[in-house]
Amino acid sequence: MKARQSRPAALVIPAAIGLAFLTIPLAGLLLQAPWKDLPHHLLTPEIQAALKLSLVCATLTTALCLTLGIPLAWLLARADLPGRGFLRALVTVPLVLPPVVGGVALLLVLGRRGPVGHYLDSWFGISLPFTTAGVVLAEAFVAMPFLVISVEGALRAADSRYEEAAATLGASKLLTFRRVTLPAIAPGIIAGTVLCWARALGEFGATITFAGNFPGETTTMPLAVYLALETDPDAAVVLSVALLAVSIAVLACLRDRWISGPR
Amino acid sequence: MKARQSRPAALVIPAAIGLAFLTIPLAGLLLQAPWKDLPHHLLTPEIQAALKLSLVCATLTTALCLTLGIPLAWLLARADLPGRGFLRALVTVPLVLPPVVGGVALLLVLGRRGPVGHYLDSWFGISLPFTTAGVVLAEAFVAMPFLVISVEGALRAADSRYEEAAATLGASKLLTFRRVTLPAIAPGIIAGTVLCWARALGEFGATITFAGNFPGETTTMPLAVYLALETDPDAAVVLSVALLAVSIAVLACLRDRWISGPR
Amino acid sequence: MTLDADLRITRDAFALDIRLTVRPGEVVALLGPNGAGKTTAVRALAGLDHLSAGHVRVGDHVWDRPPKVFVPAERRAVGVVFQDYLLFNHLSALENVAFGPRARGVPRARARTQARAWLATVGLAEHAGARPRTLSGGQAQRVALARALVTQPDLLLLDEPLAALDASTRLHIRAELGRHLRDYPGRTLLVTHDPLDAMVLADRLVIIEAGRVVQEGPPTEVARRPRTDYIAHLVGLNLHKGTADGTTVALDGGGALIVAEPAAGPVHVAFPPSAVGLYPRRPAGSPRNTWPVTVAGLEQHAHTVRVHLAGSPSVLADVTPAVVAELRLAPGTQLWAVLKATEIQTYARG
Amino acid sequence: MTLDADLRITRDAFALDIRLTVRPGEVVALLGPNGAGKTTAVRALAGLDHLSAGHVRVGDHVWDRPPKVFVPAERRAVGVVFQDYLLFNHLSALENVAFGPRARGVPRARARTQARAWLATVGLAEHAGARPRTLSGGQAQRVALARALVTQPDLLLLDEPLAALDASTRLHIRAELGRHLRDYPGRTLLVTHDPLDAMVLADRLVIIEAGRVVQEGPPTEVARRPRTDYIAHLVGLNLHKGTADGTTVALDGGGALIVAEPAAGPVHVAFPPSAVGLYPRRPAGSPRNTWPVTVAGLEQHAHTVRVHLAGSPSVLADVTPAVVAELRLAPGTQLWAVLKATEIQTYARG
Amino acid sequence: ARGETDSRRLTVFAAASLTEAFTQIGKDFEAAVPGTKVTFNFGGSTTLARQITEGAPADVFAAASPTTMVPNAAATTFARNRLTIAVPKGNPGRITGLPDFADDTRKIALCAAQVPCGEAAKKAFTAAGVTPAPDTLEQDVKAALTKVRLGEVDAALVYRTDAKAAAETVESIDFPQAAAAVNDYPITVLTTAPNKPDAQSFVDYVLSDRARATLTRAGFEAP
Ligand SMILES: Nc1ncnc2c1ncn2[C@@H]1O[C@H](COP(=O)(O)OP(=O)(O)OP(=O)(O)O)[C@@H](O)[C@H]1O
Ligand SMILES: Nc1ncnc2c1ncn2[C@@H]1O[C@H](COP(=O)(O)OP(=O)(O)OP(=O)(O)O)[C@@H](O)[C@H]1O
Ligand code: MOO
Ligand SMILES: [Mg+2]
Ligand SMILES: [Mg+2]
Repeated sequence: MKARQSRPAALVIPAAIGLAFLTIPLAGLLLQAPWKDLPHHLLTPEIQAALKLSLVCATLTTALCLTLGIPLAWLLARADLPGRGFLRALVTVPLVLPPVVGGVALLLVLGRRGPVGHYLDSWFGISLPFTTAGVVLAEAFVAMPFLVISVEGALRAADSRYEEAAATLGASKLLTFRRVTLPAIAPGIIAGTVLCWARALGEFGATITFAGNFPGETTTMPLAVYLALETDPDAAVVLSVALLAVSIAVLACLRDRWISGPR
Repeated sequence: MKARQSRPAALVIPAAIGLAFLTIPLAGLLLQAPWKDLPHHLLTPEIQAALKLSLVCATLTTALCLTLGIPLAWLLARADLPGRGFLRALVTVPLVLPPVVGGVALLLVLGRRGPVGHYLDSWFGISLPFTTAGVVLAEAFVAMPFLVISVEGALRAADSRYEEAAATLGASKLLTFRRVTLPAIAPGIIAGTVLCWARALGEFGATITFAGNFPGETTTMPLAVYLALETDPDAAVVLSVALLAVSIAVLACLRDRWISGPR
Repeated sequence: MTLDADLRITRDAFALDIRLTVRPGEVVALLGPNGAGKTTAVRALAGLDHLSAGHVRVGDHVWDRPPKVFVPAERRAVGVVFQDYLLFNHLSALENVAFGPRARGVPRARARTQARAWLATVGLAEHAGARPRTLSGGQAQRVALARALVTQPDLLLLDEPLAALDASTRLHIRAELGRHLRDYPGRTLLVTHDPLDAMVLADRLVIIEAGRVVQEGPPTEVARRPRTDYIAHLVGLNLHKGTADGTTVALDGGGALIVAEPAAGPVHVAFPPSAVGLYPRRPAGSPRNTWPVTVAGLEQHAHTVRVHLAGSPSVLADVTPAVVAELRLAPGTQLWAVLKATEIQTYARG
Repeated sequence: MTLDADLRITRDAFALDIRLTVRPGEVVALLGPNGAGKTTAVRALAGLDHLSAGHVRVGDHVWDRPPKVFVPAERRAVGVVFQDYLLFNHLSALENVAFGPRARGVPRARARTQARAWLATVGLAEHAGARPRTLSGGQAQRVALARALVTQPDLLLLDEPLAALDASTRLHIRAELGRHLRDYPGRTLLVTHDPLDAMVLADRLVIIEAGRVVQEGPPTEVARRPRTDYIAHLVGLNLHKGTADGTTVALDGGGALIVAEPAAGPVHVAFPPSAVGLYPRRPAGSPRNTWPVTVAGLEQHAHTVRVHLAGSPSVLADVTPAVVAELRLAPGTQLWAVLKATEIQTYARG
Repeated sequence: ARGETDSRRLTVFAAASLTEAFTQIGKDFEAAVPGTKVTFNFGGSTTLARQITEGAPADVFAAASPTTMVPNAAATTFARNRLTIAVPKGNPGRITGLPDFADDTRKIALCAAQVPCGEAAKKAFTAAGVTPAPDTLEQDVKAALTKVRLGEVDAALVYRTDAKAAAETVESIDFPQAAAAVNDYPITVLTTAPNKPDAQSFVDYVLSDRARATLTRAGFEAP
């Protein structure tokens, strides 16, 4: 049994203000939402397709980001690279870039005329813009830095002497990483995964610019919300709330299953 | 002297792909940018004002988020709250909410007609929307979850036995937090701060909706980019690149000063 | 203001159920094999773990009585040396030691002065600025000791405070710790594996095995009547108080012993029962100490017999069963006890 | 395939500069006061720290020679017990021990079987599923020991492997470790503060102070001619090999000793020089062992004199200067050495 | 926060597509009416309308379509915009007119039906009797145009003003049915305007010949 915790006001008060600040606008939305029209707004097949697409794309994006992002975080935190500070700053580029510009940048490279997209098209017949794969790429571009930076932070905070112990037991860098480092920084990875998934789910600008907006293929919820906002703000509120409800449900369930034990 | 690290291909290859994926689009932008027009685009007082405003607002936002977000992260990670999983998921709301909807939500609550904004206005004569303060609030709403979630991840990964040791030395929860916990999770806080600052710097949708687009007051760089996209797409690329250059410079300098020591 | 604890903690496969009292100024040593529950007891007393049942009380103050009362660690005036030190890695050795006083409101300059003094005491004055990760294991343990001692808490909990120290440092730190504990008005619980630490530093021993107390009492009492072979082996030590003058120690209980290392003033002298030789007639030879004794009792242990001898001083001697037969040892037998000066360890008491 | 290391590491205020060789099958004990550089040497040999200069070589394989060659830890066949254990907190005790074999390519089932066997050896069979945080300090140390031993590395580095163990466990684990090291074809470097561990387990002692070697040699040699008081105090132990039959041990070097605990087969017997009494005439009394010796030499230490005695067996005795005067000790003096059976510790060798 | 003491402040909320023209008109107006300081808030018309409804301190609102105008406003149409076909330079898709938009093999971008340009496009296609096969439905004209500029699509329906602004990289092909889908830009002084007199003179100025010339240069038509 762990000792119960008392909670100092100097921490609880700002925490409560912070929580209120993050959630009260949501309450505003909920109050504003036309609850009786809700089924009407949500039961359209377009919206259900958009919701499903959003969840699928955000999840695929997160998988892609985990695959590439965790090694990248390791490289930044542990490998003794020259110019590491600069590389680390470079990773934050997609964070700072307005998402629409990010979409443009992706088109410049992966579009039909782009240096990479051109070859993808002529050699493999692959065209990424206007496809669901394009949505995943656009979301990954925007969301990956969140994963990389929070995992890197976790790696830096971790006690690297356990990795030394693993090395003396004959474990390669890779095995050490998989079996010692990753489990030790699991909370940081979970945090990064949540950030990545949520950011991908809410991504709008880069998606519409790179992947366009075609119902059933590239119209994710944020795109549907944005367009609804133009003609029917109430519908937009309802859709947003639906998106939120789903994501909160997913996160509340998943995180408590991932995080075993009380601390 | 620490042992030099060899680098396993199974980590380096995905890391390199990830890095390329994040940076090659940037290269595309750089190649595309009309370099000779650059001074012409950047030397306008409007753009300089927007750049300054962006940096100031993002920094103020980060300060606000640190003040409220770190205690909130502590509450979520350490205090034994009922329904913690749900609260934690609630914090991710602004991540998932399309930023424009976030702006709408803020307007609904803090606008002149909103339940909170109304009182602020009539009691204190404070009006937040369409002011620089409004920009900070909009950015904070969008950026705070990044800080909270990565700090919370760091807190969970930290060894809480050091906090126990501090308690036996008579340190209150608050003192322990300040003098033991915070320094131990410094890398996680730095990561969260970087995410928060960068996200605030790049924020567009919530800002333009809640704070409007008043040059010199609420027109941050992403808004200026948006307008430039209307009139002169090349200028938009130039402005984005300028924003990036500044943010990379800031991050590359700051982070290497914050992170002392080789690891 | 006696510490009165009835510690009951149930965990997966392990259950702790011990009763402990420590009076002000008293030092109680908690001994027992690995996994006996010593650290568990320390954590419960410190307020880091909750009791399942029982209570922790200091005088009238109830610190823990499930399910209602629980005073958290930071509001118990305790000082703890943890088995794995738990030094704050981001603070220097000095700042680690100054942490406690600072947390209890001592001004920075005073806290640092106190900390510096304690670091000097444990022989680490020149490592004041070092980070814990750059200290050696023994150095880290000494910093942890200084950190717990500097705050002068009501209840001092020391979990193997000398385990990582090398022999000579240990000697010095043990004496220093002994000096400190003697003047110290609080209650001390000392967990240790080293019988010498326990015998020299403690007023009372509590020996636990598998979560239960198997024996307790003053060191000499426990050494005299060990209930199990484990305890006999653990506390096999003759311990006397006395006053040294050069290499002669006049014992408080009567008699005198010659020791190898000269000392002055109040001391402890300690020697193992195995060091005491028994002769039917007074022998002439190197052993400096030879005095007449009478067998008061005999106790059979696994392979040896512990002989209780009355005399000046009264001592315990371990001999083989063959000796018992040969010298016809029985209560009342008159013998000469012989003890080499070099066998006696001397520790300053004051 | 001798380990040949010239370890030079310079750090802030500390410089290590020692030369070490360990032959296959040899056990070298590294002793020294806290902060002498023992852990630093272990880390450099393990490949966790770079040398500033010098080299580490095993046979023809160069492991480290700055600035060019550096073989990282995972490609050196080493096994390390760390001073603070460094068990993986997310793995069970069993998985911790199985980690090394798994990393070296042993199939899961075999690795677990090996791990289980080692856990049983260190007496933790029933804690196989426990997480390190739920183990006691001594239990954790035993898991760390099992984890390093299970892989049978070419070079075994043990940093205070027995420090957290209680007396009886220590006895058992020391014997177990001794048995293992005897059959073990690799090279072992054992860091310890306990002279008995060093004397019993090591073939050769290397004593360092402040980063430099102050003495090295076989245990008996070092004990015979300690260069400093510190070493004299540290290694003050008579150590003999012999074959036990009940309570009689026939010594390999001639002579026999009576011991308290019966044993059988090859053993070590150890007793401190302070336990040896010297008499001008043969005394009659409890001490089981009495044999004629001749003074071969005398060495003055701080407060005692170490007397080298030739005989069967030849032994060292520590006496006070007063005894030297009284018995007129000088090379050639004929005396009787007396040693109580209960003073002798016996350890199985095989 | 706003409100310098030495000049009268005038706040104009205007659709993003008016950015270039109105910035110029604002400068001219400040010169013509000394002592005024025009502050613009450019953005999506819907956003601006919501901000006004939520109490934003605006004097004048110029929207990109009548439907996005705030309710209860007596608005005047001050400019019109007409659709045109935008194709990448060199017209790689060899687009000749609206019927090509029905070709599935060509990449086509249109505005989503919810935004004004999408509404206009729908009218144009109805008039032409063509069922378009778009690959993407963009959230605004700019987004559609961006895809043309980068050569991602072979054609898009955009406003002439937009095509003009991007003339360096985009060719425009006019088509007859555009007349059926003209978009009106309304302007009004808001009932809640803090500075009504200057607001009225600004609206008057926008309707003047001088301002009309600026609008025409940007590609707008007179109402
Ligand atoms: N958190 C826990 N959960 C379950 N069992 C635990 C936990 N902590 C300790 N134990 C078990 O409780 C028993 C007592 O552990 P404790 O640490 O108190 O022993 P100890 O007497 O301090 O031993 P040592 O001398 O080795 O430090 C051990 O068997 C241990 O495995
Ligand atoms: N990373 C470091 N940076 C600077 N000095 C260090 C570092 N690590 C160790 N030292 C110093 O080097 C010296 C040797 O330390 P080391 O840990 O090797 O001692 P040790 O012989 O293992 O002692 P102990 O018996 O106490 O474990 C110590 O004075 C220590 O403070
Ligand atoms: O451009 Mo955003 O910040 O995804 O709406
Ligand atoms: Mg313990
Ligand atoms: Mg060490």
